[in-house]
Formats: sequence, C-alpha cells, structure tokens
Amino acid sequence: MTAEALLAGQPASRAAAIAAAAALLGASANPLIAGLATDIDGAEAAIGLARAVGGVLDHTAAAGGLRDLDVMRQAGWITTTPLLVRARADCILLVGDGVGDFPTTPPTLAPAQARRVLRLPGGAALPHSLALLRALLAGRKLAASAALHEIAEALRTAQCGVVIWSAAHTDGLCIEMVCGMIDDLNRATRCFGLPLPGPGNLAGVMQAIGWQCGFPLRVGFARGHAEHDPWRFDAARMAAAGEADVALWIGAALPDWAAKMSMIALLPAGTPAEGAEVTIFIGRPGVDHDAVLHEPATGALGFRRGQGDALSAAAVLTAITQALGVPC
Amino acid sequence: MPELIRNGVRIDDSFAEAFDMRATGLIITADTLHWARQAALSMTGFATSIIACGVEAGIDAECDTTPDGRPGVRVLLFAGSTAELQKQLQNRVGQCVLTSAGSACYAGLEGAERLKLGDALRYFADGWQISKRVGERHFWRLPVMDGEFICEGTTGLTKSAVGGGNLLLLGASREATLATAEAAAHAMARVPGAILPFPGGIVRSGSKVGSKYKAMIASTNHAYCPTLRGAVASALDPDIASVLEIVIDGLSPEAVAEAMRVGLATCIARGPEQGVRRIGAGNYGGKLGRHHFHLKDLLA
Amino acid sequence: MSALCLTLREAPAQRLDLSMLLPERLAALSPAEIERLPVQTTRRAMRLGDVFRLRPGDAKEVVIEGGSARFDCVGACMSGGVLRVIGAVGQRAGCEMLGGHLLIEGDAGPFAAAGLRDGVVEIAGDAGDYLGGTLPGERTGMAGGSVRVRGSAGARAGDRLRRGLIIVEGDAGADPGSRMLAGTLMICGSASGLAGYLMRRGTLVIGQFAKPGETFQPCGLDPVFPRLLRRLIAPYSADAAAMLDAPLSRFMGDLAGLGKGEMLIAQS
Amino acid sequence: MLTLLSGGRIVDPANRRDAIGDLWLEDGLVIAPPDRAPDERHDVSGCIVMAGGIDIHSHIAGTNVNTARLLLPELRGSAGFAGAPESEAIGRLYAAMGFTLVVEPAISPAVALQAHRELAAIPFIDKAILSVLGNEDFGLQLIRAGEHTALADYVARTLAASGGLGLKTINPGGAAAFARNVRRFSLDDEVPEYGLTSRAIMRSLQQAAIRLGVPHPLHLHANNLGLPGNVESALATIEAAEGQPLHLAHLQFYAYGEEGPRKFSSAAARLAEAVNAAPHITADVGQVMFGQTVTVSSDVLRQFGARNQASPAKSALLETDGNGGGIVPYRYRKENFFNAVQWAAGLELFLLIADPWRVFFTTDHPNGAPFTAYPDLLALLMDRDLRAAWIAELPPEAMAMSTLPALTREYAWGEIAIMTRAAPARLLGLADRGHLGPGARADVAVYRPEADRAAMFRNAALVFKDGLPILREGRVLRPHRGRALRLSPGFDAAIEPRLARYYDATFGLAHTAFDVPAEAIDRTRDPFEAVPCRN
Repeated sequence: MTAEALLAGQPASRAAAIAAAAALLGASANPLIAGLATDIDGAEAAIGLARAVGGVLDHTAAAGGLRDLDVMRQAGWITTTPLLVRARADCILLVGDGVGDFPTTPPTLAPAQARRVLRLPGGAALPHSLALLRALLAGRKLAASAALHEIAEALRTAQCGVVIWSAAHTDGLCIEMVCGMIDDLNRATRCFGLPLPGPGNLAGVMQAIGWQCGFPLRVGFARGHAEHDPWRFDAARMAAAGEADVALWIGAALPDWAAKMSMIALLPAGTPAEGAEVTIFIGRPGVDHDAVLHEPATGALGFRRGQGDALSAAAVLTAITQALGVPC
Repeated sequence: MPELIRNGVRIDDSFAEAFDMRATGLIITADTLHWARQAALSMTGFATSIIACGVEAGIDAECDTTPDGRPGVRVLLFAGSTAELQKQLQNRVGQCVLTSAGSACYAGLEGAERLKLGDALRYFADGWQISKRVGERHFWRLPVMDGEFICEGTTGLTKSAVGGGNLLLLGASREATLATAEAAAHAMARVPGAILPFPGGIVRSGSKVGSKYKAMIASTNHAYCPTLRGAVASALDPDIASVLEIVIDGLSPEAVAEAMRVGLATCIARGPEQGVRRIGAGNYGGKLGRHHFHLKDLLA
Repeated sequence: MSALCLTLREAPAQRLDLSMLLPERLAALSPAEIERLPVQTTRRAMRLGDVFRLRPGDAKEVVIEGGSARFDCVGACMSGGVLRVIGAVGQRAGCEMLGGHLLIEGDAGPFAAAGLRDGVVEIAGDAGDYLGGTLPGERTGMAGGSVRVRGSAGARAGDRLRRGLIIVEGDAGADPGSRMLAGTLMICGSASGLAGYLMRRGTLVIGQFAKPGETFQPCGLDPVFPRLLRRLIAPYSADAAAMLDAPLSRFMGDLAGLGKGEMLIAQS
Repeated sequence: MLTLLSGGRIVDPANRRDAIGDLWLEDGLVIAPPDRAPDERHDVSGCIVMAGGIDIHSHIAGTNVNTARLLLPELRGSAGFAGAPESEAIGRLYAAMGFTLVVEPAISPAVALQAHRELAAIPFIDKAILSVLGNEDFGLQLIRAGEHTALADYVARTLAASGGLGLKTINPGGAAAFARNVRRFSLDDEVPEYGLTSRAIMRSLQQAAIRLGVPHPLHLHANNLGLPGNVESALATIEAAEGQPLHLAHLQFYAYGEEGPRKFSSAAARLAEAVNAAPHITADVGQVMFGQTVTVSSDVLRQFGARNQASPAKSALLETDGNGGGIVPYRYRKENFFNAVQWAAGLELFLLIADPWRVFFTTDHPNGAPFTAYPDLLALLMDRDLRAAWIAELPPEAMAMSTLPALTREYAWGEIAIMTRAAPARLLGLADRGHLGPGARADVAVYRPEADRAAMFRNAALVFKDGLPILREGRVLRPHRGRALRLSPGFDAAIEPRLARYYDATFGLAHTAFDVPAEAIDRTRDPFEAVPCRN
C-alpha cells in the first residue's frame, strides 16, 4: 500500500503531515498557495487558508487567464459559450495554436445551414495576419493573401460567426486584435469570441477567487485584505526572486522552482514528490471524488461525480486551516 | 497755445487720445522669410481700422527664433472686443495663413487668457487633424496639399492693449511731409509690441467724430485739410501745405508711448527744412479715451 | 535646510511598499512618526525606521540613499516636491503621479510611471516592462507629464499612452507603443516586436526599427513637424532631439483600427 | 434558547401590530409570550422592531455579477467597490441593514450551479434565485408549437434543476432576436425564425407559472429598457397581462416619456396611475442613485446599446443560447440631465403607487445603484424636506420634467415595513417571513431611531437571524450561514427524455449537465430550504 503522506520523503500519517504543513505555513513570512489545480471546493478552501496565513494565491495557468482577462478589462469584449457555438455557429475561425481540440463538427447544424471552419495558424506571422484581416474587414485597401480575403468574406457574411483562441498559446495583443475585430463586425452582423479555458480548472478557480475576494487572480492577503497584483503575486517570479519562503502546491507535479523554498505538495497519489518537505496525496477532482469544476464543453461550472471518495484538496486545506487555529 | 520748439520743429502742447483694446499676437513661419511675410501681409491686409475692418493688424517684427526654427514674423491684431478679435483671428488665419504655402502658425503672445487658434481651425482637416501636446504647449497638425499646416491650439489675449496713439505731421510740402512720415513710420515699426495699421504705417485721411450725414460716424478732419483752409476754421498755419498722420496700436501704453517717442525724435532730427514744420496729435478733448499721450512728455 | 534623507541600512528581506515616502506626506510627520510608518508587504512587520536611517530635513526634497529592486511604489501618486533615489527601485515607481519630480539614479522595475498624470520622472538606469504603461485592469496608461529613461526600457513601453512624453534614450523591448491612444513615445535606440500594434493615435519615434507591420503604411512626412518637435523636446533629452535631425520615414497606423497614429523611423 | 426583545416598538403590519411590546424568540421562530424566563434578554426600548428585510431583486451572484468583479479591479480600492462586492461583504452589509433574505433575480439555468455556489458563500442572510427563460431555443420551440403543457413541465423541470424560487423572463425574445441581428425589439416584434412576438412569449411563460402554482408571478424584465418614450411599452405590457398576475421589474427604467426640449422626461405619473388601476400588477422600482456603479443585465440587446455610455469605457458582453449578459460600468451624475430625470422618476413611482403591498423597494442593485445606497433611499422616502434638499441640487430643467417636486407623501414606518417585509414575503409565497407573529421565522431587525435616518438604516442596532443575534451596529456577533430558498414543483417526467434528445442533438451534452444537486453546493448540510408551490 502506498503512503497517504510523506514527511521529508518518508511515509507519514496524514495527520502528521497536516500538522507539519500547518507549522510551516504558520511560521512563514510570505507563504505561497499556488498551482491551485483544484476544484471549486479546493479553491474556496485555499482562499480561506490564504486569508488565514496572509498568503499569496496563484494558479499554474494564470498567465494565460490574465491575458484574456486583461483584454476584457482593458478593452472590453463580446464573447459566447461553447453551447452557442455548437448549436448555431455557421462560421468558425480558429486562431493560432492550442485550438485544435475544440469540437467544431458534432453536433451538426440543421441541414439548411452549413458550417465553415477556417484557420489562422499560429507563429510569427499571426499578429500581422490578424491586423490585416481586421483592416480588410474595416474596408482598408491593403494587399493581402487570398486566404485572408476568404476569411474576411466568411466572417462578414456569417449569421453567427465565432472566433476561437487559446490564451495559453496566444499573445495578449493578438487577443485584443481579435476582440476589436469582433466588435467591429458587430456593427453590422453578429460575431463572437470564444476564449478557450486554461488547464487545471483555471476558469473555475478564477471565478471562485472573484466571488470570494472581489478580484481575479493573482491575489495576496499579507496585509490583512485582498490585494490584486498580477506581477507581484506571480509565484514563479516570487520563487526566482526569493520572496516566498513556503509554498503549498496543488497540481499534477511539482513546479520547476520547487527547490527554491519549503514545499508542501498536494499531489495525486503516486506522483513523485522529491524535494517536498510535506507531501499529502489527494484524489483527482471529478475522478476520485465528487467535484465542481469548470467544464470546457459548457463554459460553465458543472458537477462531476467521482468514482470514489478519495481525499480532496479542500479537506486537506480545511484541516490545515483548522490546525492553524483559525476558524474557517 | 504756447509752442514748444525742438530743432526748429514746432511741437503742439497736445496729446494723442487712445483707447483700451483687446490684442493678440501670432508667429507665422514658412520655408522662407518671403513666404512668412507673404502670409502675414495677407492676413494683416484690410486691417487698418476697426471702424470697417473689424480688426487693426500689422507685422510687429521678424523673429530671431521660432518654434520650428524657420524664418518667421510676429503679427499683432487689435480689436474692440474679445469676440470680434476671436472672429477676425479665425477668419484671417484660416483664409490667409492656412492657405499660404509652407506656413505654420504659433502663439505670439503669452497670457492666461487665450484665444482659439488651431482649436478653431482644426476641423478643416475633416477628422484627419492630429493633436500634439508637449509639455504645456498644444498644437494641431492639419494635412494640406503641400504637407501639414501646424497651428498652435491657442494664443494669448491681452486686455491691456492700447489703440489710437498718433502723431500728426504738418509739413511745408507734400514731398517733405511724406518723406518724413516714411522715415518716422520705418523707425516706429521697429518698436516691439507696437504696429502701425495703416498703409505703409501712414494715414492721410485723418478723421473727426461725426458728420453732417446721419449715417456717418466719422468724416474728414476738415480743420487739417489744406484745400479747405480758407473755407473753414483751419488748424493749419500758413506754412503748412500737407498733413499726414501715423496711428499706433500697442500691446501696452508703454509700447505706444515708445513708438510715439521714436516718431517724434525721427521727425525732430530731420529739422524743419528737410522734414516737417510742426507735430501735433489727435484727440477728442480727453472725453473718449482714457490714455492721453502728451507730446511734451515724449520729447527726449 | 537640507533635504530629508533616508539611508538604507541593509538590503531588505522582503518587498517594501514605499508609497508613503512622498514629500507632501512626510512634511506633515515628525521624525518619530516617519520611522514608524509600516512598509511591509508580507506578514513580517517592518517599519521605515527598520529599513532606513533617517536624517531629518526639509521634506520638500526627499532623498533615498541606497536602492533595491524590492522598493515598490516609490513616488506613487506623488503630487509635488522632489523625490530622489540613489539606487534602484522596484515596480510602479511614480505610478499615477500627479506632479513633482521623481529621480531614480538606478534601474526601475516594471510599471514605472504607469498611469502617470503629471510631473517628471527621470530614470538614470534601465526601466522594466510597461514603462508609462497601463496598470492591471486600468483603461488607460500614462495621461500626462514626462518620462525620461537614460538606459533601455522593457517590453510594452508606452502601452496605452494617452498623453504626455516618454523618451527612452536606449533601446526598447518588445512591442513599444502598443495600443497607444495619443501622446509621444520616443525611442532613441532600437525597438523590436509589434511596435505600435493597435495604436489609435499618437506619435511613436524609433531610432532603429526594421520594418513596421503591413497595417502601417508609408504616408509621407512634412519636415516642419520634426523641427517643431525637436525644439519642444530638446529640454528633456539631447539624444532624442538629435534623432530628429536624421532623415525620417513616416508610417500611419494601426490601420487595423482607427489608424491615426504615426510611426517615425530614423533612417540609418 | 429562549430570547426576549423587550420594550421595542413592534412594527408588524402583516399582523396589524404597531405598538410597544415584547417579542419572544425560540428555536429560530417567533413564539407567543411564554410563562418562562428568557435565557437571553435584549432591552430594545426606544427602538423600532421589524421582521428581517426582504429584497426581491438584487444582482448578488452568478457569472454576470462575477464578471463585473473581474472587470473593474481599479474601482475597488481598500474599501471595495459597492457595485460588485465580494460575497462575504454582500451578506454582511445586507445583514447590517436588517435584511435577511435577498433574491438574485436573473440566473440562466445553464449557470445556476455557479450562482448557488456564490449564494452559499454569502454569509448571514438567506438567498434565492429566479430562473430565467424566454430566449432559449427549446422553450421558444415549445411556445411556437403551442405545447403549453410541455412548456409548463419544462419550466417546472428547469426550476427544480436550477434551484429557482421563481420564473423570470428578460426582454422575452429580445436576446434570441438580437442573436439573429435584430437591433430593436418591442412587445409585438417577432423573433426571426420563430415567428413569435415578445407578447406571446411573455404570456406563455406567465401562464406556465400560474399553471404550476409558482407563488411569485412571472418576474418580467420588459422590452425597451432605458429608452426614451418607453413608457408606452410598459403601459402596453400592463395591458398585455390581461388581468393575470405579473411582476414588473425595475419599473423606473420604463418610466420615460419624450417630452421637453431634450426629448426625455419622466412619465412615472402615468405609469403609476396604470399600476394603481391594475391590481394584478406588482412592481419593484429600480431606483437610480448618484455615483459609480456597474450595470449587470442579461438583456444583452440593451447592454450592447449601452456600451457607448460605459464609464470607465469598457464592457463585457456574453451571448449564448438564452439570455447571456452584458456588464457595462456606469456613473450616475447629479449634473447629468438624464440621470436626474431617472432619479426623480423612481421616487415618483414610490410616492405615486398608492398600495405599498404592490410596490417593492429596489435599486436593481447594482444597475440603479449599489444596495448600499438603500439607507439614503429609505430616508428620502420618509422625509419630504430631505427630498427638497436633494432636488435643489439637481438641474432645474430635469426637475421640470417630473412631478416629484410637487409630491409631499412621506412613508410611515408601517408602510416601510410592508414594502420591505410583509409584501415581499407574500409576493414570494413565504408564509413564515415578513412578519413577527407566532410561528414566523425569527429574522428580526432592530433599529434605533435617530435624526439621520440613513445612518439608522445603514447599521441596525441589532439583527437576529433564525433567532440568533448576528450583528450589532454593523459589527459581527457570530458567524451565520443562511440557506437558499427553492421551489420543488412537480412535473410530468415525459419532458426528461425529450430534453435529453434535444440536448444531445443540439449541444452534444446530457440535459442534466446544468443541474444543481445539493451536494454540489454543500456536502455538510442541506444548502436549500424548500418552498411549496400553491397547488
């Protein structure tokens, strides 16, 4: 039987590991609670723990999420959900890399409607292609490839055009260009953006931090209230700069900066955890236990029944918070 | 009246009666001084008297330094009201400077109170105008057919300007009077902050207030007309054959006084034989204008 | 009376929030009160007196002797007086400043002069990303005042610049002048990436730049504007003024959007 | 535990009580005076004692509200942004004002799970959602086919699955029409492809709610919100209800005429007259107050049009099957003519709708103002001199477009208690709330009267939830977690396989993908409290 927890690499009881984690966090000057690849319960418990220990919250995929968010909150956007895309989109433009997984074919539209799927490949030319495409749609007389003209015409004539991108693979300026183009198109027709969510339940965690803290990621509580600072609370940057002394990590594997500080790792059972001072093995949300997660297929939170009743991140985080003597 | 005599020239114990005016200034630059002057001459043309021109304007000076480093001149404009000054400024810059090859137009007067310059003209660019602000200064760039017309957003307005300073030059001959007036006007034009709005700086049709015709608010100054000397109560001495006037507008009373001082000195220096016999000044008995420039105070 | 002076005792063990070190703010406090000001950003309490030795003086000028890349928000929201740092600073130096003069005699971190409203920011060393740029979540970047960087700038210098003047005497990182709304950004050295991407209005002057994107089109240049600009910016930077003496190419863009911005590239 | 609140003035219009007396609480309920000594005694003499307040229309949860939080970090500062507070602050600030139940009125069933998670994170108070239908393809297909029984089953199934306390429709058909590139949509305009008018959709949903015995009448966000001259829409909508129960949301936003030089005027007097004459109609006001806020609405057509007035100038619009949403920050300014007319129109509705049982106290938080403006608004309703002082600061040309300056009515304590307690409880079908008779839920607000009525309402002297004191003058006495109220309407299970086929064919999903099981909200206790339907 595998260990339920490790202390300095040696099998230990879960209770001992939780006590050790609480001791590390309680003594920390600037604890990080990062990775955050967890379900909504886990996210809420992590926020509670961060409040209790004055910690910093960051998600492993936050950079991409913030790229999308920055476009929304600095420029505004018009988006849609995967549901509308599957039900009604008659023209889909896939932008850049990381969008290949989006199901563009099933279910099929009504026979009267055809669905065109077009692509703008990623790479160095993408920003320029997007700019040219938007310029063409705005009626500028610029030299452009036949492919770009075809895309422009398809979007212009679509009843329900959708442009899909993955922020994890796309520059923020490109996303803003796409959203500006969508805004332009909506003067005369209908077109929407579909940002694909990042891994590790990023969208769900972002939502939970929103309602719990009033801010998106990244957030810190060291001064007694929530502060939002995407640069200062970037876990990898903090690790490189030696600003954090303890990290509680929730994810599939330890981050490459794990050696920079004392690590408390909440990992799926059997994951190598070399270098972590405290390791607690937990179940996979929605697989090994019930979980509420952001569902990429619906664009909304959904409830997933797990196959068993494995230990959840939320249970561990709540236990650590309780061990700290702070009411949760 | 007891006469003062300097270098043989009789100086009336009289005064020029002048009025408060609103004034503004511009710096016009171009690729060459010729083209800067061309724009300035156009915009200050037909600007002799506010009676019918709306504004009195003239070139104050050539500029040693200009905002864009090109040759330029400074133009001053005077009017009776801020609204009229704004209207004339906008029309004249719009029609005469904007249109002039290679021109640019900048504020030519400091001051907290401002008149619109580029702020009023920018719409000519039909949406293509470019606003450019650096430090405290703000410019508009208007695409035109030879490039860009650059125009500062605003220029200063002064409410302490003075209009209507004057000298009456009374000479023994038409030729000597004109030559002296030219010399005086030339010297006076160099005084900073003062302009002479009439043609060549000189006016021959001095006027009095009122007329026998109801519609006329001013009419010929018959007491100074040599061809009426027998028919009216003439102000002319027997040795006077011709009279010319120099009218001065200045940004301040001091500028007007300085111009008059320079004019007087020029005329006196020429003496009665080469120049004029007598120098007077026009006034309305002191009832209309609050600035009185007494000739005797302006003698060196 | 000499300037109020703060001398760094030793390199700080955590990032510090120095946003309270403003001339107008310190003038109202006694030396003891100044030393008690909290500066910590972690759970470890830290007061100004723990970090700096204070030499009282006229707080119209505040001098910080010794710098650190962990000094955050130096001169943030400052509205007057002089603040001089002899050394480096961290993020957000002079951000949202309203007036006064901030001198950094060292390097600055990201977001220096971000959201600047007015006043003067001078950085003797290099600046980080988003110089004069946009703070997270904000709609606009710098909206007035002037910034001069003697060294180089990081990525996205002048992002969403709305008004004011930024001069980088060295090189700029990726994508300078991105999303510019107006204002003037001058880079005496080289630039890379998507310069001027999504620019709406404003003037972006670059010393060396290979070629703008296709949505910037050569549009011709009237020689008068560079001559005017040269004289206007000469008091801020001789290097930037000299750049305008060179022949310039002018492009308008970003034609993907409004397209009323201009990029002037010095021909080498 | 037996608790006595002694010596307060008990204002309990539902039980026709307004007198100084004692109030006894035990096991979370109000009880008749017992023969026992209390375990805990609170001397509330000199205070006003009322049932806990109920807000029937306040956007406190859900993806749109959360987007507002994410959109506007710069407005938060250290005090937070009242337009989009975090969940904890919502519960605490509402409770501090003596409110103990708040209804989030616009949750699309597809995102109900998140809304309930957010509700669960709001402490102290009870909550509920209204489920939004009327723009989604499946429902429109049923209405087009005239399948009224199936529609009722669909509505019931949706209410049950999404945990709704009532049925809401938002610009019925408007979002579906906008999705098909229609830019203006009124009561008798047709949704392309469906051939359905907004009127037909509204009537069908209204009938479905009646058929199911949903206590709360259909909660309608009507067409043409915010547009000059839209009073005609509102009057026509009142007519369209044909004498059957209908609730009009944020009526102020429909009280606009086109009089005057700026073609914008208050038509609130006309609208109030129509409401007075239509006993089947209830309305909440959606009062505008001045200051920074953010508009959060699932009327995506209207929000698309409002984008150009955004301040700060940014917005987020989401389009989906159904209503979607639009988040547009906005600042109402005293010096702005239009905003001043809006402010006046709302107060006119409050003062001219005669029956406090049919007019409800809302700002449509945060659309007209954050709920934190309630104390100021209550003070305005109770004090004509205070209104006059505000009017004096507003543009006279705006006040000339309204009857407000001539109105002298002042709300009495009893009327306040009806409007904010008794009436909402009755409207929502909650027999144990909104009053202080024996058997009522022991949610109690105690206010200490002071000259500054706004200050009095902002921080109640003492607030009890489920019989326990939770806040004193805004300070938390003990943590408390409320529940979400939901209906459990019965329906014919035949709708299930039909929905399953539809979801599979249209979205490639199980139709249960959006259901909200209790264990998805809380695994330690039942997060819901069931409210019975009327039949």
